[in-house]
Amino acid sequence: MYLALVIAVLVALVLVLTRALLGPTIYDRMLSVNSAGTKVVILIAAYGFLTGRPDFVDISLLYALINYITTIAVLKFFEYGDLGSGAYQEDDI
Amino acid sequence: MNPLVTLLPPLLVIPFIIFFGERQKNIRELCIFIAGGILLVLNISLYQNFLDGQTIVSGSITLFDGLKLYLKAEPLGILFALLASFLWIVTTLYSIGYMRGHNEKNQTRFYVCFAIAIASVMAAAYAGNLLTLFVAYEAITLSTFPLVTHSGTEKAKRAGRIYLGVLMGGSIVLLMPAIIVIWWITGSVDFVSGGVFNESEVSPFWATLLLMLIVFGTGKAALMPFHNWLPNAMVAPTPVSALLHAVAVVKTGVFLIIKVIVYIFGFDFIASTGAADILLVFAAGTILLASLIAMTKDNLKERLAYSTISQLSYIVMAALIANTLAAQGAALHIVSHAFGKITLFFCAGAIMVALHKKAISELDGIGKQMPYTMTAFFIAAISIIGLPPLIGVWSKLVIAEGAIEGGQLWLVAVLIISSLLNIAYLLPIPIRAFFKAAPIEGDNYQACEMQEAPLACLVAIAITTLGCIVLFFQTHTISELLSLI
Amino acid sequence: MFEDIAAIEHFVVMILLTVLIVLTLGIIYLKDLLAAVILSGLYSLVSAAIFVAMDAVDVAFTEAAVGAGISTIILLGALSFTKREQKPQKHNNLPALIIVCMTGALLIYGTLDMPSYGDGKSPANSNPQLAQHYLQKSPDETGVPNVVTSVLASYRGYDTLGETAVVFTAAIGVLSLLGLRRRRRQEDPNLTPRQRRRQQSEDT
Amino acid sequence: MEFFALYNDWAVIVLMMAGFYIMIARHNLVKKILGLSIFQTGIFYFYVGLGKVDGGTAPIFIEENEKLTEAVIYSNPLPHVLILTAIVVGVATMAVGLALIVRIYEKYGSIEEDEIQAIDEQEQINDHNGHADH
Amino acid sequence: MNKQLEQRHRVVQVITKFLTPMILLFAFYVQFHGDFGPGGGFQAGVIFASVFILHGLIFGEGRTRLVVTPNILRISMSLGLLLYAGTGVVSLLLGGNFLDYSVLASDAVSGQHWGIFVVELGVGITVAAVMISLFYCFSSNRFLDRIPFKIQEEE
Amino acid sequence: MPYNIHFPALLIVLPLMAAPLCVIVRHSFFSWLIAVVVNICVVLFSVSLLLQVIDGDVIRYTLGGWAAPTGIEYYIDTLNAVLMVVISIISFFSLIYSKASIQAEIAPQRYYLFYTGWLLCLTGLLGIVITGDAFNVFVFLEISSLSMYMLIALGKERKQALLAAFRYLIMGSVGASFILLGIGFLYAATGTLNMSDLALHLVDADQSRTVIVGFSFITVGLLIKSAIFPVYSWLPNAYQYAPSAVTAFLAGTATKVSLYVFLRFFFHVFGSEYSFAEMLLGKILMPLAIVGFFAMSIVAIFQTDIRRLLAYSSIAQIGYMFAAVSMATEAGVAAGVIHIINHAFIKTALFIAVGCIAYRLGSSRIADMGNLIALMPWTASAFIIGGLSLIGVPLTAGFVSKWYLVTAAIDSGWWSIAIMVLLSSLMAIMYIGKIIEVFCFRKTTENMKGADVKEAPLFMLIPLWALIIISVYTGINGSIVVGTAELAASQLMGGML
Repeated sequence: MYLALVIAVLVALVLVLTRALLGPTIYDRMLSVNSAGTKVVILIAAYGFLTGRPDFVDISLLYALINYITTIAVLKFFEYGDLGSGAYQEDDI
Repeated sequence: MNPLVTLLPPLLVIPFIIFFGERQKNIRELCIFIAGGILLVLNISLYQNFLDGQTIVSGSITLFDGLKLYLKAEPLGILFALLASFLWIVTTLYSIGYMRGHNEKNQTRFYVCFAIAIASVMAAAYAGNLLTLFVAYEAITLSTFPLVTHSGTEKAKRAGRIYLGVLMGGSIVLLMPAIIVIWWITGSVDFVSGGVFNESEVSPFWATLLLMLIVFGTGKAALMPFHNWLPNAMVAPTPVSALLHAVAVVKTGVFLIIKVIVYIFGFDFIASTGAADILLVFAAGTILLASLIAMTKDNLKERLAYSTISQLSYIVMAALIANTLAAQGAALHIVSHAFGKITLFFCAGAIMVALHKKAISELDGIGKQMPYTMTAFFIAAISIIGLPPLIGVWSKLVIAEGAIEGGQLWLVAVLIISSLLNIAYLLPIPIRAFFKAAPIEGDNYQACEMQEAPLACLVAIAITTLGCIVLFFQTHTISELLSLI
Repeated sequence: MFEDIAAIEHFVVMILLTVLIVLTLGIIYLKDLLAAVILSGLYSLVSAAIFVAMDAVDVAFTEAAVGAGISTIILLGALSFTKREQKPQKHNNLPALIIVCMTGALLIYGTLDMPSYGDGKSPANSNPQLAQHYLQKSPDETGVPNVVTSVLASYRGYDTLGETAVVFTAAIGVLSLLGLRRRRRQEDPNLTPRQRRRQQSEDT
Repeated sequence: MEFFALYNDWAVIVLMMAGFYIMIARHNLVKKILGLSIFQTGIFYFYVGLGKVDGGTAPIFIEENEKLTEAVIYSNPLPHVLILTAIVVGVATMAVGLALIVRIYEKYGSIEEDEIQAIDEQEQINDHNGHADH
Repeated sequence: MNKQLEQRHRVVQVITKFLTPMILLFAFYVQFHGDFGPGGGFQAGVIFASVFILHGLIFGEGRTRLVVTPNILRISMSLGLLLYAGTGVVSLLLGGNFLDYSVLASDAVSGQHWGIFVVELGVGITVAAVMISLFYCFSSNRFLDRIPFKIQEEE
Repeated sequence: MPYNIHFPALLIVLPLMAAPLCVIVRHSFFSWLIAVVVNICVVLFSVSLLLQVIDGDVIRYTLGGWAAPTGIEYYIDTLNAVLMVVISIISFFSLIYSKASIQAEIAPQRYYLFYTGWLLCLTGLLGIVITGDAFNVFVFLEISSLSMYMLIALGKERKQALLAAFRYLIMGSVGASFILLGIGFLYAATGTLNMSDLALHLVDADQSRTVIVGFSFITVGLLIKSAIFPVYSWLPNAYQYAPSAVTAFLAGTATKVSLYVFLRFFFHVFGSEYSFAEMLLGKILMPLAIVGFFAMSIVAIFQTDIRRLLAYSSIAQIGYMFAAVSMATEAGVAAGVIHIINHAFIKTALFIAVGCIAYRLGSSRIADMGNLIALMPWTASAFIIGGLSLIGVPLTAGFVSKWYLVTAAIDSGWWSIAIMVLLSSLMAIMYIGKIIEVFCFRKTTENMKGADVKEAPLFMLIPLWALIIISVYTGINGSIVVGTAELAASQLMGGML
């Protein structure tokens, strides 16, 4: 059951990866990397259950978080060429 | 008495030299005289003590692994120290005249380095073991390096480079490993009469190699092909050439070789292994070759330099014959050549100061302008050639006897040929001076007037010339000392 | 049953390693550094998955947080100060290739004699004073069920002290190089003189 | 099984060497740093692979578990600890390296090693000429 | 323009604000549960830092600086290391060897437990502070706040 | 309980704790003061440790109270005790020197970072030397390396310093990664990380290919770290462009520490039998070392920048050390250790002297240093003494090392090595002679006329002359260094306890 899941996720991962490598635009890569991250999250959770260590869900959680932050960072870099800018916060500060 | 005290006068005078500096030249030079006088007195009293049968040895510093530095007086060293300290005074006298007459710059540095060099020579003379001698040897190289490059011209710097390269390079690349090997084989670098080697330890091949390392590594002995530095170093002020490159520096080189042969290898060892045979050829070759080159040189100081190379090889050769008589001859030749050659250099310097002439071809007829100088030159030249009644004759004679005793008859032939060569390159100079007419053209109309060097120079020249003569009659004192080897 | 799980583990690791190799090739060939950085982020995520498959959950945790998170972010930060493009590089560096191939061959030579992957009897896994000691005595000696934590903080606590010092050193290094204060911006023609002055005062 | 094990070993080596290659062959400084991190990741697999025990599980003690009650095998925790340290070292090196790159870019205006080298050499020549003028 | 931009990122901002406490909680969980599950001081530090990094990304680094000032970072990264080394020194003063936690409490095991706890805390503090300051160093140093920046052209 | 039982731990922890303290204090003078005070303590601790082990004892200090292979331990014998003394003394003097020198080189608001980095570097170097655990070597190697990259890059206006630091970082990371990989292979073969334990296990396993490969990787990694001939490229730039105090510190310690690790691994862990008889390490290293000291001496002659010249000379000197060690005899190792110690003091002194000169002159080009003996007599004469020591003139420390090097070479029948060493001294004469000539006989150049060149500040001269006096003293009374080095060598060759 979990085994099938693991294999399926692996297949999906490989598919997503081709897009990341071939992706003509940066958006393709970004998107595929993001979804590859999601695949990895599922993979680890599934793997944890497969080998009988459900507490590995912690790790999946972290992955999801990191994936989110990384994606935000890349997008921000992409849009503004800069990570820490907050110019649009003018009136907030 | 501690031989270490002989280092003190030249070292203690340095602060005074620096203190008085250029401002009070007279006091500065007075200080040097006083120091020289004290040094001479100390050396003489050491000599007396030694004759009284005392062992004269200083405390030792242990470097590492049982290697020690210490001073110890023995006949050769005492002779050398006496010679150097006496000539220091004379040279100081001379250099007062010369340096002032020549308006040299940086006189203070000159005198300081000079004093350090003399101190090092004292250390070399009384060195108790080979390592101490080596240290002193290096100290002499370093302290005389600024003297060679004194004028600071491009030529002087080049000479300095060659000087440092050959002397220090030779000593570190050749001499130091030789010392290390000696230490490694025998576990001792002390000077012991009869030598520290025995035949079972070292094969003839290695013995030859070791001896070659030492003789060639001692660049100061200027054995060909390591002679190149000496003619180059002649850019130095003449007092330097005179004292250091006729007496102190080069003599330290041959002194080292004599000491090694007498006290490290031992005559028997050299005789039985035949270690010196090849080197004798080198030495003989240098004697003849340098004489021949000397004949081609027109620059007076350069000719004298080649003459020095040739004469040094007499001493090396005598040492290499390896018997007592020859060794005594070698030591005697150190003295005789010192007096002779220093006089010649003094004269060359005097000519330079008085007439600004350097080339031999310019010297025609100067006998009238500088009669005293040229007379002294003539006497010294005869001494070098080896004619009585001058000291030079004894040393050549003793060396020849030694050669005969050592069964090396061909060396006697070499001596004779080289004496002829000496005549050929030295005598023409006074002959030109006295018997050739001065060139008339140009502004040399004054050529008939006397135009001698400063008085200080003349006095110095007179003293050394007298030395050549007096010592002829006093040789027994030296032989007495040397018989204690 | 163990056999099965082991096979699955091996299989998963194998697939993921292949993925990594493909990613690495991508990083080598991509000229767009941003894309390379994105791929390296993915690389870290995948490699973290491999660590999970290799039972090294703590390592996976760290690799995800550091490799995928922090590294990517500071790489992006560095890119934002520099350039996004890599200059095309014409010649392939033959000496480098030779060195790399030799090193690789040496490594392969070395692995031939090594205990095979997953061997419980290998010296490393059976050493009674290290691996086995930790696994058997750790709960009694330290009362911590996570053996990695107990080894990290106690048995080899000194290493971890060093590790903390390394992190600290890196921070000091970056601080000294970049500084926590605002730094000079690239010359911007739009700045008013007043702004420029303010900037200069903040720069120092 | 044999094949898997061997494949894994070799794949790790390929990774390491790919990273090493980037480090020494690419001129782009950022790429070099990326190469370094790939190289180091390869080493991490190598270490962690040493500690893997077939059928084992992560070295965190399980109190009760239906599946693995008999005798739980744990993987070797020591390589994990070592690698934790090494990862931290890796990121530390990377941070310092990147900070250097930023500064280098500021000063030279380039992050390509060959360009920077050219700039440096040019400057040295200028400097030399400048001194020779005196 | 500023107003518009703010509007454009409203979703992310809200999500971030919503996530922040949860991530912080997760960080504390990883820190203090590290003895029992995967994780420990280092990982917790990074997660803790990632909250601020996320904040900085979304709201601008300038604003994060108001929350966590460089001085706090500087001091806390030092204190973390001092805490770790200090634990070692305390155990040394109490008669054990350096870093020997057994002497920290009445019995060896709980001493170890305490030691590991404190040490991990030190690691966590240092790592969190270091990671945040790395983020500060590598972000937005080129452009001052409040000065409109040019959006980089896509090539 | 004797009071000094915890000295080994304090030796490392004090500078480690002082580093964050400097960051908290964040004041240029007080951070310097902290660094100096801590450094004095470190000197005292290391001297006390040396005195404890000088009779041939070995101190083993278990960290965390876990016995050796399970936990990490310090392993202190004569070799590393004496190295710690050298490192801490050099650090101390360079630190005092740095007080004045960094004013011209580093922005004032970064002083505290400078001293923090310095303390961390000191911690790293001492940590490498003191530890008995193979992996721990890697950790502390990275502490020292990272802080070195930072210190090198700190120079104010030198952009080349940044590039030098980056190149060093790449090379250093490759080296460190190789070492890490090598340790991994050893761990795979033996299952242990403790050096003494490794030595025991390797006796059974030493035919295995795993060990051979581990051996090779550690060798290559250490060679890169110690900048031996073909992999030296990072060193000249790093030494030339780093702040002068840093150069002085690094030149005396960094490569020496790598060399120490080399000795520790190959004689202690692998055993000289394995390293040199079976793996033919000597046959590989010896040519490298010889080419190294020859080629680098020649390169040094042609340098126009005095720091670069000294940097190349350093590489050449490392060649000597490797040549000595590669003989794999007790005398050879002793000669290597003697040279490590002596050269550390000499090179640091020389770099400090150069720093003083550059401080006043604003230039480190040799051509600009005309007539320095008159302008800066104390500095110039210190430099000359140091230079003579580098040549190996008697009564200096260099003579002692050269003497032992040649004796060791002759002892083990490597006549050719002895000759090579001496020939390359000729080149040392050339490049030092070149500088001396400029110092003494060249006139002040035009572009230096305007500069107000006078004697360096007293604060710089004191450490300079202290180091010169140390090196001359060890040249005159060499038995201290020689005795310790011989003891260290015999312990090292005698294998493990």
